[in-house]
Amino acid sequence: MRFERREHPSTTLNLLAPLGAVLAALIVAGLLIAIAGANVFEAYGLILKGAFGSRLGFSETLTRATPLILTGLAAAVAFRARLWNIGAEGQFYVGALAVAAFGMIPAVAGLPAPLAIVLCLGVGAVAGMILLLLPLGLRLKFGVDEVVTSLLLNFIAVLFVSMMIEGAMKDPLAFGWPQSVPVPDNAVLPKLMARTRLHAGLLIALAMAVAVWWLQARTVFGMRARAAGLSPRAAAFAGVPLGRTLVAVACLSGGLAGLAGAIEVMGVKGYVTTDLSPSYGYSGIVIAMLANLNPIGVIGAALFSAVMFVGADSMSRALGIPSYIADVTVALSLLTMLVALFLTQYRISR
Amino acid sequence: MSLLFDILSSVGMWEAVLRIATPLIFGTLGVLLCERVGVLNLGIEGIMTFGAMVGWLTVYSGGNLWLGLLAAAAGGALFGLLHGVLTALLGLSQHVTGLGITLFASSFSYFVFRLAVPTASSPPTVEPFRAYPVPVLSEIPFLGPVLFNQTAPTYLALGLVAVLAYVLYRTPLGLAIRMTGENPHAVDAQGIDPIRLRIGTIMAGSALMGVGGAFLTLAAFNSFFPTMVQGRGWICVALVVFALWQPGRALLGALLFAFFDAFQLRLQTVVDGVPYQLFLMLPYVLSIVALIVMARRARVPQALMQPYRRGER
Amino acid sequence: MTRVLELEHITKRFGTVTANEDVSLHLEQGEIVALLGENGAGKTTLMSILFGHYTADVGTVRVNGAELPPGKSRAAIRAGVGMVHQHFALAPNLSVLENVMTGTEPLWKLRSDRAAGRAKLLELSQRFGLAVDPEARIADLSVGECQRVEILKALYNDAEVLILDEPTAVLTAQEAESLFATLREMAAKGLSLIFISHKLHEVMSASDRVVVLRAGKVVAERATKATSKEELAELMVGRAVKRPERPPARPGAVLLEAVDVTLGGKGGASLLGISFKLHAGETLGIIGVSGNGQTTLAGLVSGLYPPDGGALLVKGQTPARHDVPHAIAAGIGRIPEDRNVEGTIGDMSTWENAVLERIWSPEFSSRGVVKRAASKAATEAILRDYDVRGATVDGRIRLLSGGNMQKLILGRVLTAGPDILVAAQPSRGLDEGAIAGVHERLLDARGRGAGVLLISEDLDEVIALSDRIRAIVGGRLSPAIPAERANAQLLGLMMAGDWSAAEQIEAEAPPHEI
Amino acid sequence: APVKVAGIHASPVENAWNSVLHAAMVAADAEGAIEYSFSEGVSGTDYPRAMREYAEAGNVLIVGESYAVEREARTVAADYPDTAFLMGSSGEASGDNFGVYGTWNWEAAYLGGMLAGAMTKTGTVGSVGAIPIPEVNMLINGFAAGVKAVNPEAKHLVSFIGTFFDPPKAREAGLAQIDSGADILFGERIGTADAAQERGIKAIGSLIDYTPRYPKTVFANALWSFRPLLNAALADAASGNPVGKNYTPLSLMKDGGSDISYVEAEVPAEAVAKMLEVRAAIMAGEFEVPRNFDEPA
Ligand SMILES: Nc1ncnc2c1ncn2[C@@H]1O[C@H](COP(=O)(O)OP(=O)(O)OP(=O)(O)O)[C@@H](O)[C@H]1O
Ligand SMILES: Nc1ncnc2c1ncn2[C@@H]1O[C@H](COP(=O)(O)OP(=O)(O)OP(=O)(O)O)[C@@H](O)[C@H]1O
Ligand SMILES: [Mg+2]
Ligand SMILES: [Mg+2]
Repeated sequence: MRFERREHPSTTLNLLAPLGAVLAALIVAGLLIAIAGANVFEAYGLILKGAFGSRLGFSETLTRATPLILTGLAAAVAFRARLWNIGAEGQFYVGALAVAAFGMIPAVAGLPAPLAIVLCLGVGAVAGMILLLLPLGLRLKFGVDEVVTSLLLNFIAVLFVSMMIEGAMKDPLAFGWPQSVPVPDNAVLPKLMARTRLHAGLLIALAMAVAVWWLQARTVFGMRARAAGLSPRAAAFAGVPLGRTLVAVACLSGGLAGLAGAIEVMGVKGYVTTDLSPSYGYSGIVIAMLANLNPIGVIGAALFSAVMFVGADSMSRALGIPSYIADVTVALSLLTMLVALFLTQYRISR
Repeated sequence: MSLLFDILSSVGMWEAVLRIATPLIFGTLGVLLCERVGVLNLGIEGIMTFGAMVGWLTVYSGGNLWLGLLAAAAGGALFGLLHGVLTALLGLSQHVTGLGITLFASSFSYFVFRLAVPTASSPPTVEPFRAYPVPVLSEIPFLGPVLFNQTAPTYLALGLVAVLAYVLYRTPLGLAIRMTGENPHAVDAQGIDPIRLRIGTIMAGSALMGVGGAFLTLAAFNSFFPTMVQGRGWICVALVVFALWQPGRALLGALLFAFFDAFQLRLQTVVDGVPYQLFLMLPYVLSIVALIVMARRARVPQALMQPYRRGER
Repeated sequence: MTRVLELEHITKRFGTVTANEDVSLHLEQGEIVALLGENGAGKTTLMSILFGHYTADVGTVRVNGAELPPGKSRAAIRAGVGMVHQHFALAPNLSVLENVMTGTEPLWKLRSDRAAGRAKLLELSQRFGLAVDPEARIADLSVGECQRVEILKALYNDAEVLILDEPTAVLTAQEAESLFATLREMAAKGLSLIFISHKLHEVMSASDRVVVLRAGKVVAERATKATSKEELAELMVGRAVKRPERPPARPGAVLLEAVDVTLGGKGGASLLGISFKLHAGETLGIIGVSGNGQTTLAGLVSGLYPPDGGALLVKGQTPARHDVPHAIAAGIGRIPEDRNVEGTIGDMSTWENAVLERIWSPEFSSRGVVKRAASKAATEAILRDYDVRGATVDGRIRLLSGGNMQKLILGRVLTAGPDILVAAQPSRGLDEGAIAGVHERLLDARGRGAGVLLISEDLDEVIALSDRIRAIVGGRLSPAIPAERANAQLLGLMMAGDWSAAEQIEAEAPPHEI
Repeated sequence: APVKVAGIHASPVENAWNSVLHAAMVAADAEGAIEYSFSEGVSGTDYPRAMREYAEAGNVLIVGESYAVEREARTVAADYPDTAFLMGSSGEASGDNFGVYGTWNWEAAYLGGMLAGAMTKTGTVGSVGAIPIPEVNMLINGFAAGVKAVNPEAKHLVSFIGTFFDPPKAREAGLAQIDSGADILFGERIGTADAAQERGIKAIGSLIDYTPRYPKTVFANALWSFRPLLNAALADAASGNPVGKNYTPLSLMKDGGSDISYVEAEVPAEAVAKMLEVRAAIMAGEFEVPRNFDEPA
């Protein structure tokens, strides 16, 4: 068996393959649902209903997609330049923590809301950047592989967050529970739908996706970053400043992940805890890949992942089967989607 | 100072080092095998979880402990096959596939566990591996209880280090594995199918990861519960770099990491006023420091993370 | 004579491309056959089928009369076929012995017999005069030594039929010479060989028989004695090929001047105080055995590394900054040594490859935004003007053959109208037709007044194109001699570091000012 | 018809604390009093959604823990005024439908401490806790106070494992304390007793009865029961009374929400007698065990 690259993937295939992937994932998940003793078709219906069928489901799906879009973009930007940022999870947390810390400055609470929001978003992004610049610095200076360092920094970041929210940043009004002081009211993102959790962060995430797309597809920076990723030697020969380009990429990637944390804390939770992220950082990596590292595709992949999760989670509650089925379904559809994407790009021959 | 001495001179401390190190040794050897053949396996965290679950479930439903380890190995190998097909055969991105497998294997384990053990007030237990004092040797003062009063899987882990080193450096198979990690085209040109070799090696490595997970439920503890692997898999990924992809150093790295873990637990009980998170950070920070120190000498397998598709240029 | 190898009616298609069409070929014991053809003619594909790396759509392969199962390298190796690939198949971090022994023992054997392996390797290396150190790490070896390891690898597998795909593409003339001497000796000892080459003189001197492939089909077969370079070139390309003549030089002002430049080699040899001048309208050829500083010199002039000591003056001035964009802005055009590794980015589109090195210029971007339409139009023009075949503006450049890739590089460099042109190994790996095209372009550039710094290991090329010639040896430059005085023997002395004759020539007939 | 009750557990239901809730509701379901459905391992991010979904699915009472989501949980309750919520919380009740309760079995821990203090031979005991939050602190402080009450010289070691559910880690922490001389461990967290069992020393459990799981090792438990809380909230919900109040007092020993259990044969009689005296005093309201929410030193 051999695989040949399709130079001109067909449009029908591009449309059919993801459908096939979802189908395959649902069949396998259905098997598990059946083993758990529930009616499979009822379960499928409930997944759809859970994700779209109500105001609640719909808003929850979009709410969950918001941070995923941003962490997905963070991974996509970095991976394009072959900067293996596995640390979006940590960057997410320090982004969130930085916003909470910034909010503790008394003067911030007195700022007009739009200014406070913009400043907080900026602070979160910068914190994320710094956390990624560290492993990049180690790579550029000492040649340390950033896959491992950025991964390890996730644990350090979460422990650091834990230390801060039990220490200097602990909310004295939180009954001793380890959580940070809440962000001031003027930095809370406005809601998009009343009586739901959907907030303006979604619009920021969408805008970021477009901005990142434009940056990658239309600007000199985008072209250089891609060149540096695909072939450092050829890029250097063409005069691309490798170090500077990578630093810029790291700022963008870490910044987006930090922004995701900032937005989550400003839009949904209001304060930082150590379970702020159900692996948004790691999921972002998979989402970026599903999107083929295309920023616009990231929106679709994030939505897809959110639909699967929110839908399956709700289904598990409705049917009383173990709620872990939600993660199983998401993971399965991610894997089948990867294979489907592969098949759109390659054909199997003898 | 004398506190430090007390900690460092206690048999319990050093015994704990070896015990904490055991799952890391299995996991690290597993990652090492995969990377030696050119494939990053970030699926380890999930594979260890699955090994922990399957191993435990086997024993819980009446199998003996060794059968449990075997089941964990087989379960690991199964996910290794999946990882191998996706990365070695299809050439998909190794990061993403690995993370996807971690996501899948862990949630799948929890799901199966919940189906098998629907409801329980405290985690149901099995009779785990007990320490097996090696006759005579375990009577050596200090070293005896530390080294020779461990559970059987710990001895197995130590033995595996030697076996793996032998296989990698002294057998034709090991040479082919190392060659594939350096240049799959070269093995292909010598008539060995690098894709099959990769898949097989990933399966073997993942089997080790599964056993590492099972150690947690069958020796270190006696029950399974969700999230119990707690990032140990990721540590193994770091340890392999620290180990410069050599089994002997992998053992050293695992022991060193376990030393800091055991040490911080004990330090915590005697040192006041320092946030406990700092202690918990210690092993991770030291790993990064070690990576910096080692980086210059590291000889990364050249084909690591490079997909190989036959007949593609 | 016994027929050791027979390929019959081989056809192989990749998608819409027919790489081989009904190709039949045979090889007698002790014979050396040269396989000749343009880039992309299907030579590598044919050999890969023979070696079981690809499966043919139609056709059979017989070794010693027995048919080989398709697609099994292992079977080919067992049958005694050995292959030295176009791109080395070696693991840089492993030792020579390990590279050679991989796959030669049963995989499940409990212990690898290294002692026996080493003995066999040393015996072979002695018998065929291929000296190697079994314990040396591949990464520490020169290309010539790697080539030797590749051949030993095949011999170690008891190959009776040896296939070499462009074995000399990366070797120096001397290394190639000694390689062919070895090959002839091997043939005398009963081995049968097929080698692929674009270099006609090698084909003429080393082979017994020549098979010419064009567009996947065998177009001719000749006994080497009964043919000539000219005929082969014509058979290969399908028309008469003639390399262009060099018109007399009309040297002008000094464009580029190195004054006692020292530069620590970045992964290559260092430069230890070199000085030279390059004039408008002339070509200065730099010859030398690889590893003597060519790559570093090219990198210096290309703007990749600034000098550690001394100065590099462009049009009499030290550039404001020594980096690639400033070099290009100052009028330096750069043809890189390795078009696949440095010259192009395989997975980027043709247009991106065409404009990347000048993306900062107002022509291709403004305020950091790429002017896509203009960039694509410019690329379109290059494809047209430089006859780049098989390329589309938006297609991935990886799909181009070496010759066409080189044309694109020439195009992107020359359309900017550089005053100074650095051409490193400009025709390496190209076929006769493509080489003629490259030479023509270089001469054109010189003709319109550019100074050309030609760095090449191909002596014929340097003699044909240069006005003055220097040798680079151990990071130092020899005196310059006028091309008219150059001959193989003199150049050989210069490359070996014996510069007395060159000094004399320079003293008696300074080729305008040095 | 049985009323629909939903449980939302932040940890897997094996976690001792959750298992107390879970077991109470499973039992109520079995008796036909309620129709119980639950979600477990629900992260803080998903928690409010789970609450909303259960509310929309027509559950009459939703039981869970709002420690990590105090604010949002109250927002949700305000959005669903017709649903009753009973949440483990360190905060106050809110509105008519958001009731809270605490896990106040610290009195039992004090009594356990008295036993430990009397029984230690090395003069060192240890406690392994999750994270220093008030309810955990209160428990460990209660234990320590009990130890000190009978054995003022005794040394008390404290370790936190930094997470709520990681038995092997708790076990390692326990072993470390044994290495530091402790010969009785108070396991605020599951896993601690495994260390004791392995080294052949004694341990005290918390929340549930660990003795069957660790016979010969766990000789006493500071028990906590959820059923009184559940019943009270169900009764209020059924009779239309507001559920928005603090149910914590039902956790107290004198109300039957918590108690000590011990293995007669393994504890010296005089220690038991002394302990039972104090227990009686607590029951009678004559003695108040000091309540200390500060992080134990
Ligand atoms: N892996 C492949 N996939 C698709 N097409 C291929 C592949 N390999 C070769 N081809 C096609 O086969 C044709 C012959 O290629 P081949 O590599 O055999 O040429 P060649 O004669 O060896 O050229 P050169 O002298 O440049 O090495 C090419 O034109 C190309 O279109
Ligand atoms: N994946 C591919 N699909 C289609 N055609 C290919 C592919 N790879 C290579 N080719 C074709 O194969 C032919 C030969 O390619 P090859 O890389 O051997 O170039 P080359 O001329 O030999 O260059 P070099 O100087 O590196 O020897 C070219 O015509 C190219 O278009
Ligand atoms: Mg070729
Ligand atoms: Mg070629």
